[in-house]
Amino acid sequence: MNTIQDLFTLMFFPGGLFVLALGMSYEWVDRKLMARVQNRVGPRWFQPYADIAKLLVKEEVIPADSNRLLFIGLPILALAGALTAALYVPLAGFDPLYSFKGDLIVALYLLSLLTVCTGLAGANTTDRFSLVGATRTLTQLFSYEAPFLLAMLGPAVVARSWQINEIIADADGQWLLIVQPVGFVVALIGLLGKLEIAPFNAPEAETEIVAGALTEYSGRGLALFRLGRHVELIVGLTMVAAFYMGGVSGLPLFVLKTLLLLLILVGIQSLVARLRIDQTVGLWWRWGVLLVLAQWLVLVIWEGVQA
Amino acid sequence: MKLDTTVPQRFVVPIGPQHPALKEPGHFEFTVDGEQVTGASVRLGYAHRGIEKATEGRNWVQNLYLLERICGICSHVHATAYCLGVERLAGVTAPPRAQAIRLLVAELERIHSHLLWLGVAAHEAGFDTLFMYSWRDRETVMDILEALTGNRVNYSANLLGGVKFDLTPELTDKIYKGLELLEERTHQYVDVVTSDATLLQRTRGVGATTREQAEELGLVGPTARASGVERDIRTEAPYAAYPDFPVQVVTATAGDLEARFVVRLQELFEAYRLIRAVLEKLPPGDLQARMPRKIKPAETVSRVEAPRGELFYFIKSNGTDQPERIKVRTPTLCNLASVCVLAIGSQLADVPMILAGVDPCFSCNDRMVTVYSGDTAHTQWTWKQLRQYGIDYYRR
Amino acid sequence: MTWQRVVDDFRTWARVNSPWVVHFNTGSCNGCDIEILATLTPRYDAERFGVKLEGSPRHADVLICTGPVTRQARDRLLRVYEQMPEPKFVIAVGSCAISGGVFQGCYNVIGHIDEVIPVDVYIPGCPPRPEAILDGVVKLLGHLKNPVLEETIQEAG
Amino acid sequence: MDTQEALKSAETLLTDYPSTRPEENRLDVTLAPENLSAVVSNLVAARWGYLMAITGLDQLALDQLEILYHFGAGAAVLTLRILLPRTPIPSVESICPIIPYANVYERELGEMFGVEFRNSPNTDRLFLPDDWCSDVYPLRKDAVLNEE
Repeated sequence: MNTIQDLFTLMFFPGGLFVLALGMSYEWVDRKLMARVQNRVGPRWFQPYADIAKLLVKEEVIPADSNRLLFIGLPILALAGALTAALYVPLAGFDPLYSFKGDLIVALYLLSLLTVCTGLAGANTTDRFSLVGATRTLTQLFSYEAPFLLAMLGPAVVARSWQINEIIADADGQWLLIVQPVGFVVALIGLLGKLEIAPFNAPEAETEIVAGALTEYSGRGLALFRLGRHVELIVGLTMVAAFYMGGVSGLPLFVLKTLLLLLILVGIQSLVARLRIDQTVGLWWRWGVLLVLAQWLVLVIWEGVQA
Repeated sequence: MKLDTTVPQRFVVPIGPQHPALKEPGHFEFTVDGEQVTGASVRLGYAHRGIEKATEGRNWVQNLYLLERICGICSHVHATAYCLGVERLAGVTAPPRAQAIRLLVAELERIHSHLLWLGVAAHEAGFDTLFMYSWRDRETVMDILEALTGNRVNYSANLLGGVKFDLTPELTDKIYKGLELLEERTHQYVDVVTSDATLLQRTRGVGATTREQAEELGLVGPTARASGVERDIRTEAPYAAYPDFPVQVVTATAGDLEARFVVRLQELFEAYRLIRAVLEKLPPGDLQARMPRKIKPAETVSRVEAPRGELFYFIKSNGTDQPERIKVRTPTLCNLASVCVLAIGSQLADVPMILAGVDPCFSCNDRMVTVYSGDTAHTQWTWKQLRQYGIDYYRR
Repeated sequence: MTWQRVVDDFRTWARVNSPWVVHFNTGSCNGCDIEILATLTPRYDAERFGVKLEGSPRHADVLICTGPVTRQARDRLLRVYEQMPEPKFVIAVGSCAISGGVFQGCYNVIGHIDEVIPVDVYIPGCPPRPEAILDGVVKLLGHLKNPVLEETIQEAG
Repeated sequence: MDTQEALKSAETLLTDYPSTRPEENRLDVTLAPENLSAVVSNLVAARWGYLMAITGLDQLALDQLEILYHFGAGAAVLTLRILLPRTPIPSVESICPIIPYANVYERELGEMFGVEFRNSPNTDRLFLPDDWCSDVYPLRKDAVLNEE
């Protein structure tokens, strides 16, 4: 493999810019569907592009009482984490660009990096809304992360591998959501939590704490965080679709399956009110974790019996 | 990072004056411990314009247009209260047809206000779909109001001594059609607010007020009726055409946010019924009576039921064409004080809901008045203290 | 030169298509505020034009003000305006925001919005219809699109 | 309760004080400032209606301030009127210990008319701006409200 080709895959296709473009398009689909459900026309197709572009050329105000380095560095780190995670999943139906044993764990943690960065970014400013937002972001991280991880590990147990590639190869063609429905549901709802969309949008509850952890961000920082979020949407959808919906080989199948998942997400999103942060935590630890653990136990025993 | 851990800090979360939860400027400060609210205070006056003083420099007719702009949501009730008061001072009675049209517009306004509130409250709960739906349906009322009076807000349907606009058969048809649609939708909303699990988690048991507490806090309007206080000026002291078209008072007992949702939605059905009754039996006759330009010295009290509760006007004339004094006491003032009391001890996330629960209207309020500060022992009460106080209070 | 032109055009395009709005009531009667909120709802749907109502002034491009400026609200208005990152625009909605309306001369009213901060677009009405508010936003965007006008604005400003 | 009955019962509660019936549904009772607390306590103890509002009136010609406490029970309106000298700052006993929610009405009045309420739990400025001159009471008839 030569360096130029490597650079191309990283920067343009299917990594880098392509992921960003795909992420923004999916964001548009999300907003458009949401608007249609709410009886509205909704944004035009290029809306997320315009939003990001505008934010990038806007003045960035750095609050005087925050750490300058962190304030500038955190959004970059967040986006970098999300983009790196994208390299390990079968984007757009192509094989993952890089693959090694245990990359599932790495990918999941790189995704969490975005949330951690958001939380830190909120804690970095002395704005009160940001601080409350940061607390909520991190609280929520601790509540959904474990069940989401466990849900993702279900297919891994069946495939007996921690490598995304191998899991997908194993799950290809079988709709695991039929045999592991609990895992699928938890993964899907975990994705809602990860993306901080309703009913898990307490960390950025507009009516309580303005824009949560990112209240003080303007211009580029906000653009990078939003891009990170868009990439996270893509990576999350891809992983759930690949693991539970019988693989995503080929572009048409990828688009079809991920959009189907997105439709379900929008459906949930538009039908619920926001949960309070204590209710979110309660929900995950009382139900999410226990259910997934139970399913996990069944899976492990089943695998053991088969072996 | 910069938090000094040696000193126990009061962590204050301000809400307003520029804040997405409040489309209007009020300023609340909530002291929080984690997510728990431990203190609350209010500072109003961001929308205080000094209207009461301004009325003293304008004549009776000019004041009508000024007072109508106290509030853009309940403009008609302000004008009605003022007109009824001034008419009483002048010894003029508006013709029955005018009174019926006043009632009609007031009830249409109540529909618009309650639907608006439903949307805003749903938005506070993060239920944007319900917000969008209720505002979509609200446009039906806005269309009717616009067709009737020519303006979507600040209709200025009232005149001293009567009303400006008459009903035509086409308009009547339009109203009937609109009501049909709204009635069907309102049934759906009742379903949603009483059965949607996520919304119920945010409303059931939140901000609960018992009947005693409601009376103690001086609550009025739907907020008080949700706690079982059967107080409604439309039945207690009927005005305009309400003596001919009696109202059934809607009450609930729970006193929590869910009850407030339900009471307001049930009032919509009552409004639909009243409007239909008025349309069927609209008295014939003139729209206006002659009003004198100057009014002999006298005082009167005029009370009407605004969408948010009892609206109180005290009007004093001095024999000229200008009033000596006009005093306005809006329902929000009565209800707002309860927010601080109810907020203490609740979750920060519930605060906007509690605030929305009383349907605050700051522009009404600030025209002259208010505040309830949490800096005194008074508002730092816990529930227990408050309840104890209530018990002691009635024993005395 | 041409490259610069392309970049400028792109920047203008992005700004025109993504006006994020923050709303501040400086003492209005609510009428305008409710109509502003109504522009977001299904019948008018401002999201079609990329308009998004933001809570934080830091995220916003356009400040929509309603009402006459009361003494108490003046400092807050200035603060919100200063918190907004450049480039920023101000729209004054309603008669009161333009001239003080019926509240002219009230003792607690300082005056209209442009006595405190510079205003780009005035939308008259008491209150203006949601269509008028949308039209005002679109006019502002049209302004940005026209480079000649933009230059004159910059020169003047 | 019927309106006339309500007014009758109010009259019996307040027989010691001069009263008038300016309108069919209203009863006006004039009190000396020092009797206010006792009368309000009586009304509350008898559970007669609720406090609707407190109005201030500046009687410039008489050089007096009048404070009106409006109570409502159904359609009946009872008004307790007390007269105070305009200068120096008049002072009256707060009724907050009896009716806690009267605080907001009293604070409004204090700020707008310059009336001092003794034993009030809270007399902070309510809604006038923080930088308002402390000796200007906007609703007094002779207030000089300079235009900026």
